[in-house]
Amino acid sequence: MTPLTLCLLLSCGLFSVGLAAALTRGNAILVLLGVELMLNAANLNFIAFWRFSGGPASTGVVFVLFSLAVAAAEAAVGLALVIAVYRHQQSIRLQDAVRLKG
Amino acid sequence: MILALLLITLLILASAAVAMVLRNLIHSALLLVLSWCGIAAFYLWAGAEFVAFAQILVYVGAISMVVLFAVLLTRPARDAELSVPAVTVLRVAAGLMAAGMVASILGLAVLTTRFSGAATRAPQLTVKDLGALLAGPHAAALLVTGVILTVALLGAVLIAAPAPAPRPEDHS
Amino acid sequence: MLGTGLLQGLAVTAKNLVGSFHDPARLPTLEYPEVQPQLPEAYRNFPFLVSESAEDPMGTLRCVACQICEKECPPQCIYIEKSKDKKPDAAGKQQIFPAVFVIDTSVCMSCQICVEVCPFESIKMDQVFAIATTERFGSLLLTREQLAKPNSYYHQIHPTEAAEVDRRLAADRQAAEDKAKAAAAAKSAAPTPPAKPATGGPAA
Amino acid sequence: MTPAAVPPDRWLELAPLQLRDWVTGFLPASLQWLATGLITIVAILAVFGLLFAYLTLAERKILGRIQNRPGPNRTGWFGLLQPFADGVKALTKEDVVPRQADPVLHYLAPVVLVALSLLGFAVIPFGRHLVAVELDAAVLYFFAAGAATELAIFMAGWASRNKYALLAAMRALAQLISYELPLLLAFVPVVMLAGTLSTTAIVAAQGGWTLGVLPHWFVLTPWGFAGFVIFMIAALAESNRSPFDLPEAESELIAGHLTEYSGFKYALFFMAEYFGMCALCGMAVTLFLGGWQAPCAALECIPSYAWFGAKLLTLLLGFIWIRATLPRLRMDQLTRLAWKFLVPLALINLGTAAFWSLTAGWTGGLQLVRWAVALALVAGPFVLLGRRLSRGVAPRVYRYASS
Repeated sequence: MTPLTLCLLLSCGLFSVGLAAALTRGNAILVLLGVELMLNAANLNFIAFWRFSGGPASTGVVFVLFSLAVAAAEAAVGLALVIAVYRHQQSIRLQDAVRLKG
Repeated sequence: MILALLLITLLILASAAVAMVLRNLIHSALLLVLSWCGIAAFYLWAGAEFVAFAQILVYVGAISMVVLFAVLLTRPARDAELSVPAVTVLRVAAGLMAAGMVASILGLAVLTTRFSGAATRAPQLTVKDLGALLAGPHAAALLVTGVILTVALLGAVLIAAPAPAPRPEDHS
Repeated sequence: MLGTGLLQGLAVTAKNLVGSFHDPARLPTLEYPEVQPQLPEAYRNFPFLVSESAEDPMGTLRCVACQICEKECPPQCIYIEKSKDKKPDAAGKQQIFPAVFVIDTSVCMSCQICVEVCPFESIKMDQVFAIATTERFGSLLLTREQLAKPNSYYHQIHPTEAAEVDRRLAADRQAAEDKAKAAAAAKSAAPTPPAKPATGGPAA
Repeated sequence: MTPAAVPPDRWLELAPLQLRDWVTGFLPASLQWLATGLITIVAILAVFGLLFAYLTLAERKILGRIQNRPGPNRTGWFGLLQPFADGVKALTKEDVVPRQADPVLHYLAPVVLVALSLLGFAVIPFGRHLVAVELDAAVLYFFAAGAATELAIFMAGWASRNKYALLAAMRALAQLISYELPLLLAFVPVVMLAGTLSTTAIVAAQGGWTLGVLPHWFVLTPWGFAGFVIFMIAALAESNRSPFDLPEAESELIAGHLTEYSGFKYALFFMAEYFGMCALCGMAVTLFLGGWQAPCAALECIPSYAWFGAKLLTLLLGFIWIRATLPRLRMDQLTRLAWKFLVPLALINLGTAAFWSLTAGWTGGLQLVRWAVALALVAGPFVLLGRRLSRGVAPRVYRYASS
């Protein structure tokens, strides 16, 4: 197995863990964290291909930097949403957030 | 080299998986921080120094703080947690099956693909090169990212800011 | 402008820091066990018993075991047992004396009420504050022997007050002597006792 | 590390390196890299451990003098053995862990905190040839390592299962998030002007003197001075020092996140606080005060690490002085200061630095214009934002304590 394959398997595993968490857990914060993990898995791929492609292009690194910024924005907005939902429902379980009107 | 990669893989996957299973949110958040640190270690391993430090700064320094803050601000009421049954078995099974299928498809795809030109040496990328790239060809994207971050920050403040105090008749 | 107040504050503390090296007013700390503090005259903490002479403190205690202080003491830290016999006091009069006089300084709250109520000026406030001991009970229970201190010591620690007390005692003694003399003179002048007043006398 | 580039009379400059090479010379060549690394680590630990010990003593002495008392002076000559007495006391005290506490996190918090606060020392150039690790992105590494310390404080507060500790943890999070931003924004101009993230290169960029007396330190430029002040204020907050010591505000929160810690764990927290302070001050010296550069050409004969030490000690004493002077802020004042004052100032400072960088070619009379514009760009926002910040706050009237 080449290192590249191992890297890709790592990112694939991380993505699945994040996906499983996002699908099974009822807690909004954990779902958000699962989504973050999936984002991270994508970043891992970028870096792995940049490292092992052997080409001069550094687009992978640049893309990961942008992705980090977007992940930060996503976390900020997502957690703000969680707090807003909590204020209405007194709960952060996604099953409880069923009313459209707060 | 491959041993270090294996260790990092183990660290990332184990801490992420355990974090996603734990009931205690604080524990999961802290374990996820460990996982993020592992990812930073992977970047270091791959030679992307700058990205690794940025990852730590953004994830460990900022996102984990916000997550912990959100956890502390949203303590579930005791009775609510007890009365509503936890996630149903069916749901868990369906979620795990979906994730497993995704994992197997991706894994099969990775294992069956032949990648060309496996470089043995990490490409050299200094911070200066990176800066030139960001300010040169990717300047537009950088600006857009800045705008997104600003808008996200303002939006987050707006969403999370407490609504104006309810009128007395709203209280039941 | 913002920040000027901060700079002023920093200047004040810097002055203290530098001043503490050359200005005694900015470093008033005493190196206590080596340098004993100059206590102000009015400083007082625990009571002691005044005796007339330093040589025979037990024989010349002013205390007559009247037990007023024992009764008045708010935390009840004084314990007195009267003597069975009598001893002449400073004026030569036969008086009862305290066979046991104990003050529990772990209970005493230094209120000075015992001093206020004592009719014989025999209990006064001391200035010894270093009374720490290595055990909890016995050493803090001061007995008659530990409490007794001569009048000269009283003069030493509270000179103004002691002089006033002495003056008062002397005046009392003088008055008593004058009265005794007058009584003696009256006795010698008129051998027959004066007639009882017609009104106000107790019915015998 | 090129010893050949230094004249032979500068043996003091090279003495630490030669000592290290002499020690590693006894080992086989295959182990020398390991020994070199270990010696570097041990040297940093020893120097800063000792500095920590005597900094606590100096702090107590200076606080005492400022409060008109002599401070500890009984243990040893002038109290010089006091830190060791304290250490023995901390080691021999009972370690109490609350029954309700989260045992793992409660144990991990001080360990993680000390470990993280030591990481920053790796990239600080202590002298011309004394830097543990030369990294291309050293400044970023330093702040990434520093950012993680907040987590340890949170762990301590949360794991104690104590309401005061939890409040302290939340305060610590809010405070550290707020002040991370001005801290990072304050050093960006330096990176812009020096054109590098490497600490050695930043120090090298501040080398040289005008007329042999005026050093080219960044603090002596308008934007550098503003950046330095913002950086130091944010560093005070980041290291939880008074007047920003809200997480351990004794008067309201007992001891904040330290409430449930005793004995050696408490000492570790203390150590981490001082290590963090030393690291941040060292970074401030590196970024703004010219690192190990001597203040004028004539004084270059003194070895560079002595200059670094002198500057570091000056900043640390400044921290102590500030602690002795300023009262603690309230939580809303703290966050308002960060978000409404320091962050805008730091952003404007970026513009000032850009202007300075663009006008680098101006000479003669234009140089005066350059200075005037840059000073106005620094002072104007400061006055205006300061007026906004202190709006509604009347000057305090001392009715009974007027001098």
